[in-house]
Amino acid sequence: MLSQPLYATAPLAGYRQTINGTLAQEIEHFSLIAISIPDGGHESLNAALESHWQLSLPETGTCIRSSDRAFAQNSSSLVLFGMQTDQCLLVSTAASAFEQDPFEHVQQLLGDAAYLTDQSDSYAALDIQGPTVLKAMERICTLDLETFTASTVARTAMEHLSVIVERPENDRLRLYSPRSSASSFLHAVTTSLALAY
Amino acid sequence: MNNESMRVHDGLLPDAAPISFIFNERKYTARVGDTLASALLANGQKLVGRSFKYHRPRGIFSAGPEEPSALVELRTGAHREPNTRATVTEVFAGLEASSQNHIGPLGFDVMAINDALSTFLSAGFYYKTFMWPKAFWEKLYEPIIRAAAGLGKLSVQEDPDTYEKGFLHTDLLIIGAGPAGLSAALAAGRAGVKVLLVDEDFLPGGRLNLERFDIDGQSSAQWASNAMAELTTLPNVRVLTRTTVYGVYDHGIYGALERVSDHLPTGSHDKPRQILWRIYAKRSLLCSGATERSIAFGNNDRPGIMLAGAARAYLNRFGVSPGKQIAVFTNNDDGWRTAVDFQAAGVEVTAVIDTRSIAPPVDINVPVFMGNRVCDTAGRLALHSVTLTSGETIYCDCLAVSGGWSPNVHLTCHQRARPIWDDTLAAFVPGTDLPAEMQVAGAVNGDMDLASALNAGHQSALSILKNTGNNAKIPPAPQANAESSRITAFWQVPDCLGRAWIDLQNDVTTKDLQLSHREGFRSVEHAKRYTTLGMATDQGKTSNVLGLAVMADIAGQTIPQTGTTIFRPPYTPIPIGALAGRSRGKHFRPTRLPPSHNWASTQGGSFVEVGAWLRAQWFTQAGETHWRQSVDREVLQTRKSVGYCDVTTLGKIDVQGRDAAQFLDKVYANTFSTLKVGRVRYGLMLREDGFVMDDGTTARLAEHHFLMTTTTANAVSVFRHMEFCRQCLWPTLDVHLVSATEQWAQYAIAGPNSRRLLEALVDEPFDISNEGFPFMECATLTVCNGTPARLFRISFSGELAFELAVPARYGHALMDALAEHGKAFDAVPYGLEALGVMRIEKGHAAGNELNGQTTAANLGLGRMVSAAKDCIGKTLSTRPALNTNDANQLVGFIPVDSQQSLRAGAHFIDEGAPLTLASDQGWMTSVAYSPSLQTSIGLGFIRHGQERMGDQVLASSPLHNEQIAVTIVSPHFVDPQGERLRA
Amino acid sequence: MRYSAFQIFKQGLTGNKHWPKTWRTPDPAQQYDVIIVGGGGHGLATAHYLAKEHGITNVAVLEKGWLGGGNIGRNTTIIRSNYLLPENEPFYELSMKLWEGLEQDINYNAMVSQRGIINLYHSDSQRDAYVRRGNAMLMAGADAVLLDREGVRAQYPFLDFDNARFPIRGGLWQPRAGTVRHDAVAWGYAHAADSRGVDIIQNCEVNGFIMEDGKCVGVNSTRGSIRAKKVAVCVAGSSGRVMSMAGLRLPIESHVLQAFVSEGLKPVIPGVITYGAGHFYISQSDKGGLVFGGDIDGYNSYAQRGNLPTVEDVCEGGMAMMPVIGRARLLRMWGGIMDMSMDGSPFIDHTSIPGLYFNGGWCYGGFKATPASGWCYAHLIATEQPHETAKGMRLDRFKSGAVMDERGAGAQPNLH
Amino acid sequence: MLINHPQLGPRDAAEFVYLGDASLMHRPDAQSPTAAEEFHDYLHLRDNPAGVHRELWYHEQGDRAWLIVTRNTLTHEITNVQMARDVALAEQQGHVAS
Repeated sequence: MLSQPLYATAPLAGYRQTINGTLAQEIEHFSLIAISIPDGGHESLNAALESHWQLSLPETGTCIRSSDRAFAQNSSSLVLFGMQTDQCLLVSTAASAFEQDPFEHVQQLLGDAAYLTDQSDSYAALDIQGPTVLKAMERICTLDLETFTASTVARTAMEHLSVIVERPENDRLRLYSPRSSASSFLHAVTTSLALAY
Repeated sequence: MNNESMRVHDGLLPDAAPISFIFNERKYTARVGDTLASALLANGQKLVGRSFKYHRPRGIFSAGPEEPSALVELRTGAHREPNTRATVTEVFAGLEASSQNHIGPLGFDVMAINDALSTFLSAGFYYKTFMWPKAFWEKLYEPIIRAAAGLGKLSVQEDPDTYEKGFLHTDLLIIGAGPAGLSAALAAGRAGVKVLLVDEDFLPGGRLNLERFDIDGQSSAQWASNAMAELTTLPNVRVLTRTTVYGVYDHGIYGALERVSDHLPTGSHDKPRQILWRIYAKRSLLCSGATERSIAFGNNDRPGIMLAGAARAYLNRFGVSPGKQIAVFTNNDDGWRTAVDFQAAGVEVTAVIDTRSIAPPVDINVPVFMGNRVCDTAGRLALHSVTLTSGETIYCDCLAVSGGWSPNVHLTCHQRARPIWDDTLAAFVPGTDLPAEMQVAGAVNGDMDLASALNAGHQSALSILKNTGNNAKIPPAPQANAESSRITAFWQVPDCLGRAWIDLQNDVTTKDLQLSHREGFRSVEHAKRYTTLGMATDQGKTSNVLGLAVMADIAGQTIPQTGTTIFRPPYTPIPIGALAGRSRGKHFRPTRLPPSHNWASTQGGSFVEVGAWLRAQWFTQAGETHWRQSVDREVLQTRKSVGYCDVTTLGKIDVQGRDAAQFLDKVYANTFSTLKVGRVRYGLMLREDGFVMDDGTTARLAEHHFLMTTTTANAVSVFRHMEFCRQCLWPTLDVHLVSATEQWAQYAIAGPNSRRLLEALVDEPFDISNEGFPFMECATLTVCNGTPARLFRISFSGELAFELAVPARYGHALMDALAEHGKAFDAVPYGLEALGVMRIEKGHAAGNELNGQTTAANLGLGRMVSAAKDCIGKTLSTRPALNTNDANQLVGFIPVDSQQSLRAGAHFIDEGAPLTLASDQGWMTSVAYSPSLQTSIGLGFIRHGQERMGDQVLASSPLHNEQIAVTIVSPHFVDPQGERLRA
Repeated sequence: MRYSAFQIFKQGLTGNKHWPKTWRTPDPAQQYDVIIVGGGGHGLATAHYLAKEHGITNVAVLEKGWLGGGNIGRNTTIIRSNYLLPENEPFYELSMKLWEGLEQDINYNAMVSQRGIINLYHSDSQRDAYVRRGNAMLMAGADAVLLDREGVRAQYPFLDFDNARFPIRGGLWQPRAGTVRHDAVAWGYAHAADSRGVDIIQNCEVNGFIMEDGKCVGVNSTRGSIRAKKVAVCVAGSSGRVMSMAGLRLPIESHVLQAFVSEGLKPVIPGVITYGAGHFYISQSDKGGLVFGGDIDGYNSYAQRGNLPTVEDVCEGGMAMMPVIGRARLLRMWGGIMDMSMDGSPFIDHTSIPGLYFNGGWCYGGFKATPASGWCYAHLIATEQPHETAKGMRLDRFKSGAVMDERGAGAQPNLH
Repeated sequence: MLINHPQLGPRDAAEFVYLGDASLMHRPDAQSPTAAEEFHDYLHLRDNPAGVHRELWYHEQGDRAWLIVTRNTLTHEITNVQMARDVALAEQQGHVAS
């Protein structure tokens, strides 16, 4: 018996608000795939990444943005986050970046070169852009975000929450925090934006 | 007196419209820029409070954070803030303050009786009495002492303010914007260094605002103002005023408190009250200045007696004279400046009394008493005269005392470095083992005169530039004259008749120190603790060195021989609310919500905190008035037809790699390398000490891919443990871990109709029949017309059951689909309670049983520890005490009288045995009402449990005066053969 | 001198000029029956009970600094006997009974104040665990009362009952628990032991043990060699350092625990209260300071100071439990070094070296144990047999597996 | 405290979880005839030095790496930080870790 397809629910319900001149909005459509590097498989994985997306494995704490023309139009639409020695995250924020289910697509392309785990539903993602971004985040983030460039990425803790942070542009941050605590995460960020001065 | 009659000139305050404030229900006026202390003095209000022990009248003693005496309750209602120092409180329009620690009016405190009895209330008297009769301590003596002690009152209402925290990073933290700090900040800032300049005052400048000095041809206050103006234009310099660096922590981390809105009227703004900054500084420069101290002489505690520098500060900065007749008592040249400044302002100076024999070359026209001392004072609520050892009486309503200056070395001591005594300065200066990357400059380092302080700040900045390879050309150091600050140490006037105070707040006098010496409390730490010297809200900022000097006198030793005490954080007290920040109320900790939360809240769900999670406990339907009705219905309907429950909170760990199977064999007590792809197995995990750590099921999704589940409570610690095993113990294994807990919405679907319900959801061609998908099988499939999913045939309830997982974004929709398709079977959602009832009915161990004190043998799972391989915990699980014959075993219990309800936490004893530990046989771990069996049932640990089936014991809960006869039964109350779950 | 109200009156009339020393300051003798290494609360209590209960008075207590300068002088002053395990609870209940008669025993007012302690619970499973514990306490002869939410509210109406992230559902109350003026315990035991002839020797650091024929027969110290028939080490916080001089490794790590006190306030908190959903416990001293603490910092340390994350964590727990303290100010914070053992429970035992005894591993619960620790240690030293209530406190219990793990946290000291 | 992560630079110690002495990496061989004794010593006995201590920290709120931190327990000064897995690999492959 066929059912209606299941509908998707965004962790932040499509939040979008301007606070003190800074726009905070949920990134509703993104895919995020954990790529574990098989021991000894660094080179072959690098080769696969290069051939498919002109990407290579980033050092931990850095990110590499695709120079592939398919993605380069939007500079941040395909990024590899170096999260730990043997693991990185392939993040796409362009809804149409992949023709099919992104996880299946990547699995087909990388095959045995990597161990993959889909994390697309594991995070709530928030894009904040505006003049108060850094002032606001200094209330909850122990890292010096002023030193972040477009090729920096970090996982840290904010208000007892795990958060991955990147700075694609000077006045813009993207934050990824676990889906289950999305409402606490949103409260932490928006309170900071509201009280930044 | 009123109407600011003691304001003799403008000082640094603009002559703007006055603002009004209230002290002790009386209205006064003040100027913008006043502190509460300067405003009270401007209005001639000298009596401000009462001391801690003897309730002696107290006035304003200092002009800064070191204030021991002028403590008030600030604001009203829930905003009331006890023990607030008037000397650092900015006046704002409508400020309300009142004095504290007195019974009756401030002028006639009933508790002042203590002063008359002081001879019997000497240091430590309470240790020697109040012991008889025994019961009287708590009932009589202690309540009286407690009521008399304490200072201000809390409102006992929830703190209505908000507090923020923040994190700052800097290359150079400069603490203090006085002469040295400003000079350093200018030099470093102009050279482009990333500087954070922090000052606790609302008007930066420190001493520059209190004196009549010139720098580079300008008044020192004007120079400070110009310097601040320049610094705020530099993009690489950040300035925080009203901010106190209160502590130095490891590796260049500093704590600071910014008072964002303490100077604003209640309700006039939407800012947080304060921000607690954590500052990460590559290096720091401490320019914290120095604090003046007093001299011990008879009755040196009366209102009107204040530090000489403070008197000068009130005059020069605020234009306020603390008295109409000023006398100065000093042992150093700096004290003379007070006389000079007051005379210049046209205030009568009635005497300068100097303990030294030779007067400094100061041009002044007042009576001078060299080699003389003040030995007594008069004036009940305010000073009116002092008596000298030579016999003269000097009339004065303000005695400005200077016993010398003590560098503010506090922050240098926070990592337990000891300051060093400097005889020339008669003061402690910072020791050599400063906190890493900290330098000191200015008065804190003994550079007491202005020229030296300015230069020291500049030179410190230059040395930092040099060390960091910064070659910027910067202008030379600011120039000023070097004033004299010579001192000849003098501590206490001998043979005074009256008591001589050292600690003004805690009422510690020289006699107390004599007594503590006499009784053997001679080390500094003993004397402090015995007399309470330096333990008050000011932490002895003006009294510690004087106390030490007096102790040295008594012992006939030098000060360095006597010792020192070091300082701990915080430099000044920090509100507990600020240290908590936003973490209070509902935001104390993050809340985790499972994917079905919003759905459940529309279905009558009641929620309960489970660790960080909020989970549905049960779903109330119309007509149900008691939670048990809902839970019983959910259990019965699930066992009868089908129910579904969100079990997303269980930890899920993706384990992948060529050696994943081998790895799991090592971390689990049982074997997983033999598990076939597409199958699921229950796993038992031990700690290395052999006790049970966690349990759960693990599925083999592919040859090199396992999905492990953990208990909700241990999800994080198990992941951490496995990373330890992977990285530290077996680094050569190719195995990789990713947490998948958040990725999947996972729902249990249980009951005889669960397969039929799922048939409506799974897409073709998936075969969900018992043959196609037997017990302990798992599969990857799609449901609801294409949604990717995973299906596990596992059962916690004991029924035919499945767990279905879909990506979390579809979790809400899947609940809708289950409800929709479940209608045909009267399917019910069930919550945590029903889940618990069913697992107890089935005899599954959970958190109450897996409490970290349990062995596999206790659970009856001893045989799961594989003999064929090593695993974490195996060797130590063989220790004798973990394998005794009389070990506790997990069994079931039912009450003999089925009307009685069992109680978790009851202890088992044999009938007729005394209710003592010796009779203790074990305890009940979990209980539930079983709607299936229509009786209360329980699980518990009892000695020899397996051998005692059918025995009767008492489940005793003396906490409830309760003893219930219970029968020991199998823990598998429902379907003991496991036929249903394989159906 | 015997202390009393009359003495205070009499001495007061003569200007308090004739009070004698609270204890003597003798030079060390060459030989003692017993040397106690460590002049903290436990060591001084041991000396007192050796003298009073066992008639052994040829005793020296050697203290490297000033007596009472260790953890007895830096704790949150709580006494309680609300333990779970049968190896622990009778011991702590013995301690409670000794506290109850302490002042009359030592003629010193240590201000034992039985103000009660409430451990809050916030979930059904916490409640179940407290029922198990409360019943164990009652079966051991201690007192315990299970309170529901309204029972807690009756005593502490100002806790956060309405807006809490982890709502308060009730508490386990031990009415006989309370607080004691901690410094006075050290001074009082010293005063009492001294009056029975025990030599208390301060500024005397032990830097080695004298071994002859495999036995311990004395110590080398900064004040020379001192011989004794028995050497009893009692230096919690420094146990590892001292016992390593005898070549022994211990199931102990040293950790820092911070404690905090606020400015003085008029009475607001009547007893002791502990938060069940975070790390926080609080009481109010007779002087009016709120005395509070939380968890250890969690890393090995001998530095007697901690770091900010723990400070903030403690205050977060405090504000979550009782937001009325937000405007009270933290005045002082300090750190003490804790012997954190592998199961969270202490040791009172022989060592593998004849003549050398060991008392330590008190984690952060040593203060309340002071009287019983002294009592049982004295019993062991005098009779060579462990005291009935301290039989489980053996050094070899990790070998046998007979651990005393109240929290069920396993062999990781910073989790206890 | 700040821990200078070999790959990420200084991070607040609050991001880490502490385990204990780095000797916990040297798990005994269960096949050894004296395994019971060895496991007891390994899990329960500590040098607990007042001074330089090699200890394990887990970067839970970061890259999930276990680190070996060399820290003085008297001063808290940190003099070395290594990736524990690199050290374990080197040790197990017979090399001496630097």
